Amino acid sequence: MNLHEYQSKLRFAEYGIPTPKGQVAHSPQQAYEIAKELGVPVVVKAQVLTGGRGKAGGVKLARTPEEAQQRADDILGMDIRSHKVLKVLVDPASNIQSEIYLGVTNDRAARKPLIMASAQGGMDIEEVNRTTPEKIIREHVDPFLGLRDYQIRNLAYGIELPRELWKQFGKIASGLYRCYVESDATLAEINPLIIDGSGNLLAVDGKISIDDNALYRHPDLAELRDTSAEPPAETQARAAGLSYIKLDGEIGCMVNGAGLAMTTMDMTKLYGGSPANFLDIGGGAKAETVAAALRIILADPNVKAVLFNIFGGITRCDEVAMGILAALKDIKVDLPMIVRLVGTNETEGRRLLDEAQVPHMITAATLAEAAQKAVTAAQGA
Amino acid sequence: MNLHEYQSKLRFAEYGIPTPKGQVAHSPQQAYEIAKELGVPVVVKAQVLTGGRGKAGGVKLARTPEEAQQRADDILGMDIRSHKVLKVLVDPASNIQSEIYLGVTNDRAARKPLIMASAQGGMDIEEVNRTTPEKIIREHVDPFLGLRDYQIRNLAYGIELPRELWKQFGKIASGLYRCYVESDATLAEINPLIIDGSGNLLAVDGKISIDDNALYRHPDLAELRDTSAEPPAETQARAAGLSYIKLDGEIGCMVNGAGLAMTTMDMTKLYGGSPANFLDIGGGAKAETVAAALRIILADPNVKAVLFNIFGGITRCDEVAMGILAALKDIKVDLPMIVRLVGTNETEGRRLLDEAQVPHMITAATLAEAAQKAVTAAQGA
Amino acid sequence: MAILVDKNTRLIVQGITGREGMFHTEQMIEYGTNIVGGVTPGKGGEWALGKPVFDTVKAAREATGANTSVIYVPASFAADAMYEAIDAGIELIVCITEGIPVMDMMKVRERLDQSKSRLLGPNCPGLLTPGQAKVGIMPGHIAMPGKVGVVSRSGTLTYEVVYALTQREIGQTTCIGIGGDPVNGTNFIDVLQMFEDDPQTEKVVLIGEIGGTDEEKAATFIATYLTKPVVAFIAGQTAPPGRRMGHAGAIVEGGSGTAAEKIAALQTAGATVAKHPEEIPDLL
Amino acid sequence: MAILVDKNTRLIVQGITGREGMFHTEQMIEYGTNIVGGVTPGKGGEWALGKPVFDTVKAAREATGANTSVIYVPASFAADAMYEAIDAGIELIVCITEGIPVMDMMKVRERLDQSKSRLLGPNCPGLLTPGQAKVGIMPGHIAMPGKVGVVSRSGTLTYEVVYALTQREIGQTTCIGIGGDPVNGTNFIDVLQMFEDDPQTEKVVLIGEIGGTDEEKAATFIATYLTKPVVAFIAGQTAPPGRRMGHAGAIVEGGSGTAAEKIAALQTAGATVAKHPEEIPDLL
Repeated sequence: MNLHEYQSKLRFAEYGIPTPKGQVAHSPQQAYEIAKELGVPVVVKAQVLTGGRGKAGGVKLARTPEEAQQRADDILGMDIRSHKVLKVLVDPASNIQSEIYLGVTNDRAARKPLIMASAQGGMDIEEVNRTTPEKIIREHVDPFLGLRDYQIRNLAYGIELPRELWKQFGKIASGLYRCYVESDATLAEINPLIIDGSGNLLAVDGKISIDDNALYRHPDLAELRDTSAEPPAETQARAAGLSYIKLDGEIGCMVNGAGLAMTTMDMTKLYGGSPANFLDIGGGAKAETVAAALRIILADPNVKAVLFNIFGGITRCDEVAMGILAALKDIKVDLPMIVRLVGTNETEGRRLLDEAQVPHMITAATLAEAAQKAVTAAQGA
Repeated sequence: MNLHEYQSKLRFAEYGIPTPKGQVAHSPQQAYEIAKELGVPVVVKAQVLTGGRGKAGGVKLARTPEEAQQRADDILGMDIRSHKVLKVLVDPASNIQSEIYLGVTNDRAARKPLIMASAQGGMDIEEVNRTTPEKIIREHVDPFLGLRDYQIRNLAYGIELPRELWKQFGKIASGLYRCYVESDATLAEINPLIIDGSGNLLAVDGKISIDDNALYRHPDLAELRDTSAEPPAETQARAAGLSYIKLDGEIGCMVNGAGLAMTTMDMTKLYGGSPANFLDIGGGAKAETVAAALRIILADPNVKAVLFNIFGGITRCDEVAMGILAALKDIKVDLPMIVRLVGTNETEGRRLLDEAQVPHMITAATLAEAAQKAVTAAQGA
Repeated sequence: MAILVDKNTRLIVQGITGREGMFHTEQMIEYGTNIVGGVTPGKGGEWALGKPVFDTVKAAREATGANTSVIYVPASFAADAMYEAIDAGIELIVCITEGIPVMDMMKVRERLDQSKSRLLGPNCPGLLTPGQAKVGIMPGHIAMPGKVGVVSRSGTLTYEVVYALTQREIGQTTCIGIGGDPVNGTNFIDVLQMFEDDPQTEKVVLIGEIGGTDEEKAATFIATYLTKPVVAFIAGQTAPPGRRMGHAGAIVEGGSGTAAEKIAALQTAGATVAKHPEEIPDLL
Repeated sequence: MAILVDKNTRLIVQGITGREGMFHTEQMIEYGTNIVGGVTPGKGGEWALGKPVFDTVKAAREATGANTSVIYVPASFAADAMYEAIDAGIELIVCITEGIPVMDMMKVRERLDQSKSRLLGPNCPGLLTPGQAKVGIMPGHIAMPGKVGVVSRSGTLTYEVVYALTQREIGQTTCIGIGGDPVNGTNFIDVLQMFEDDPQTEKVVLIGEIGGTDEEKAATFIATYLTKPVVAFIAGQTAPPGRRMGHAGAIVEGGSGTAAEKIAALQTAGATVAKHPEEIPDLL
């Protein structure tokens, strides 16, 4: 789960990290008032859960409250990489002397948290990594010991931070690490951490991503989830415990397991079709889950055929069959449904479906057969 | 630093461990009032920082408030292993069905915390350890992971605790471990942890010892130190940063380093004398420290001679010499002082002493010579 | 021969009396796996599916001589279950549980590295040595004994591949799902080495997916150490690009983890890469 | 020959600009120890006693090729200093600092066991190879080169013994104070093994004291593995009995750690036990 910039910075502030004293506006008028209260110049920044915001024109400087209002009007309602902008952050503009990168993330390969800093922060940090990786100083953190003072000094020394800023930097780095740990974050990043006009460090932009698996122990963070800009189907899917991503194709896919779901999508493509979605019903999915999944797929008007590919392991085919039948009681389906059930309790599952004699239902034995039939059915529909 | 039983139990209670609702009395009248308020029977328990309290008659049952008053009168003022009883704890008497031992300590050999439990708690637990050590269930705790639930189950299973008490026991064991960690304790022990008349667990007696080296980060615990029953010299010594233990002999010893101090004591004994104290002035001791040490030694009326044995490493002989001279400015010494200074800056140290021409001061080159001269001087004094 | 589990495996089930634990224990027993007991705290002394239940892994191991454990407990208890198995000296720990926070796994992994235990998973389907032992949740009937080693990061996709092999009467030595979590116990390279060392395994099937760099590392290992032929498949060629936020991930992982990159790495290493799972039997 | 430190030691001083660090650095330089630099956070780039000061151990090691570090920082910073030295790959870390909480040391020790570093101390006088290197706080002039290895749990008592040896012209290979803290880095057995392996060491002097069971363990090691003669001394024969509270300590440690028990164990192991330190030269 990703937090907005403004949410991230509020959380950073709780950990003693200095951040600009901006506020969120939902309307141009609000942006005007905030700018007036803060004093100008201000920066008006789109709050969307995607990258590339700056290049898309979602970040603008304003020298007067009226200009802030105008910029907010420009930005609110923008579409940035399919995300609609519903909020802007109005921050006092900073006098940037220098841009530092500081981030903590999980290093899968080392299986440890990794904290990284670079004197060359800002939007081009990935380019720095490609061309001069030695300019990014890296310290692996022992998850039991936490970030040690000497590691912070290694970073400060490595990025040649002016000595008079070491103390501030130490407070920020240890705050960021604590924020990462106590949020069960997979990413906590300040970019840029600037040296401002008065020679102090300030976290001008930041991002936090939370480990979805750990949200159960962070109810306060779970509440920060912003679903306002995401497709309603994704919100519904999450509520039902499904992993769903909407795509542009015509074949609705319901599969158990992410790898098999991706393979099923790949195969519709291989046979000339196109998947309407990624949908993993997960392990051990029950009838209600399957029913919810089916409702979400059928709500997509592009869908011309539904492909069920269930290979039973922890998920039992009879449960899937019951789920399909339960969903079909509520929803009238005129589309062809191609069903492939293999694995645990497959005999019981198939028998249930056969006995129900559902119209438009086609069965398939292999994945290739199922994909081909789905593509054909979708083209014929 | 050791905590009293009542202090330990108050701290246990902060960690959710059930303890009797007793109170401390400083007078027999107070004991009467507490007993009246709590209801009888009660147990009146001497609060002294030493073991063997029960055998010395420091723990008594009382069936009426009057009897509680009487017992408190008996116990207050008692001398238990050289500790004067100044307080008693008046606890409601418990109906003891079963006595369990539960303790956490540092295992030096394994270099890990160790939690131990036994179904055969009570005063004879050390005997259980000698004769049937397998009846004490031991779990080493990873200091980074802390006590895990499965380890508590290993203990509960190992001591054959009735299943209905596992949940209570789990709460108590994890509370005790947290208490141990968050107190920087070297020992946190409940003995006995009883099963009471209503079938519940209750921590009837307990002890906590705090790592003196960690007191700097526990100012709240440092304040719990009870110096009321200890010799004033020991309190003064602690304030001066000295390690001092009063003994019964006639040769006052001032030595740097615990091992050398013990050896110096051993050698006075070897040559027919007897040490008046153990006193380690520590590493890097300054003039003021030495002066304070000298004052403490000279305050002991048994002392007939003072033996200085300083081998300079981190402690510099010139500082020791200055300390001796500084102390001698304030205090008139009529006793023979035997001084041996060797090691770092020994030349400067000896020169300072020689130049001062202190009366009654005898120098020695070797430890044997110093010890012999001290014994002779003490016998002649 | 086989790797990791066989007829001599002495398996206990952590969470045996739970819904999933019970269901899959029954399936494992049916398959002939040598289950010697189960663990459910507070239910020691009871019996489940004819197997003795213990309160602790230690007690279970002492009573049964178990050398392998399979974990079906909920995510919030899974780390404790793994520590318990490590501490009790279980040699192979198979953790089926999904949804374990990555911070928990970084810590478990630390302790694991200091122990003599091997972990498979978490968030994995377990493993299966056809005709001998099934540990986890793979459907047993889709496999048959033979000479192909199968290793996969995916769950159900593994079944798909094994099923395809069996239908063409290409048997397997052992089929292993290492799980898809970012931090896990056993990785591709560990398993490839075991297949290399197993005299009965003649060929290897590797099933990867987009994300991370495990397939690229496996490719390097294949090129350098593996003498046996490898057929691979990578899922996710049509997956939309990730929604990764921030820069840290890109800095740490370098490559973007696309299917195309992984396929190229494996082909360069000499592996044959299948277009779809059911094509794998033809390529072996 | 000698053990642990010699002419080739490349030493850095952690806390070089502190009062004690500065004083003893001067003494170590005077003795001829090869000090290549020092570390004081925030003072990198300065010079102290003619040696370059660095902000971090990592930077010091990179610039100087240091292989040994000696720590003089206050107790509340000492754990961090040790972690830093371990992390920077320092081979021998000598921690002089006293008063470190035992919980801190249990954690440091855990990390140490996973590293390639050796720790001597904390709360120890360090070590000295006469005529070659002095690392710590032992007075240098009391020692002379020779063939006796000295190992001690005590600080100043070690000097006493070394001084007694030197006055009788019995030289030493290396003199080592392992420190008296309950949890430390290097113990008697480690050092005895090193003396056993050192061809120049012909005899060993071991100095123990009451408390704990380290001397008993050393006795077992001497009886089983040591071929070289050992003369021992145990301090604390007249010490009053400890004021130990509670039972846990007694349960864990078994024996009561008295001088008599330790002397008996050492004598049974074949060591000669001296009555007082100045008697040791006679017994060698």
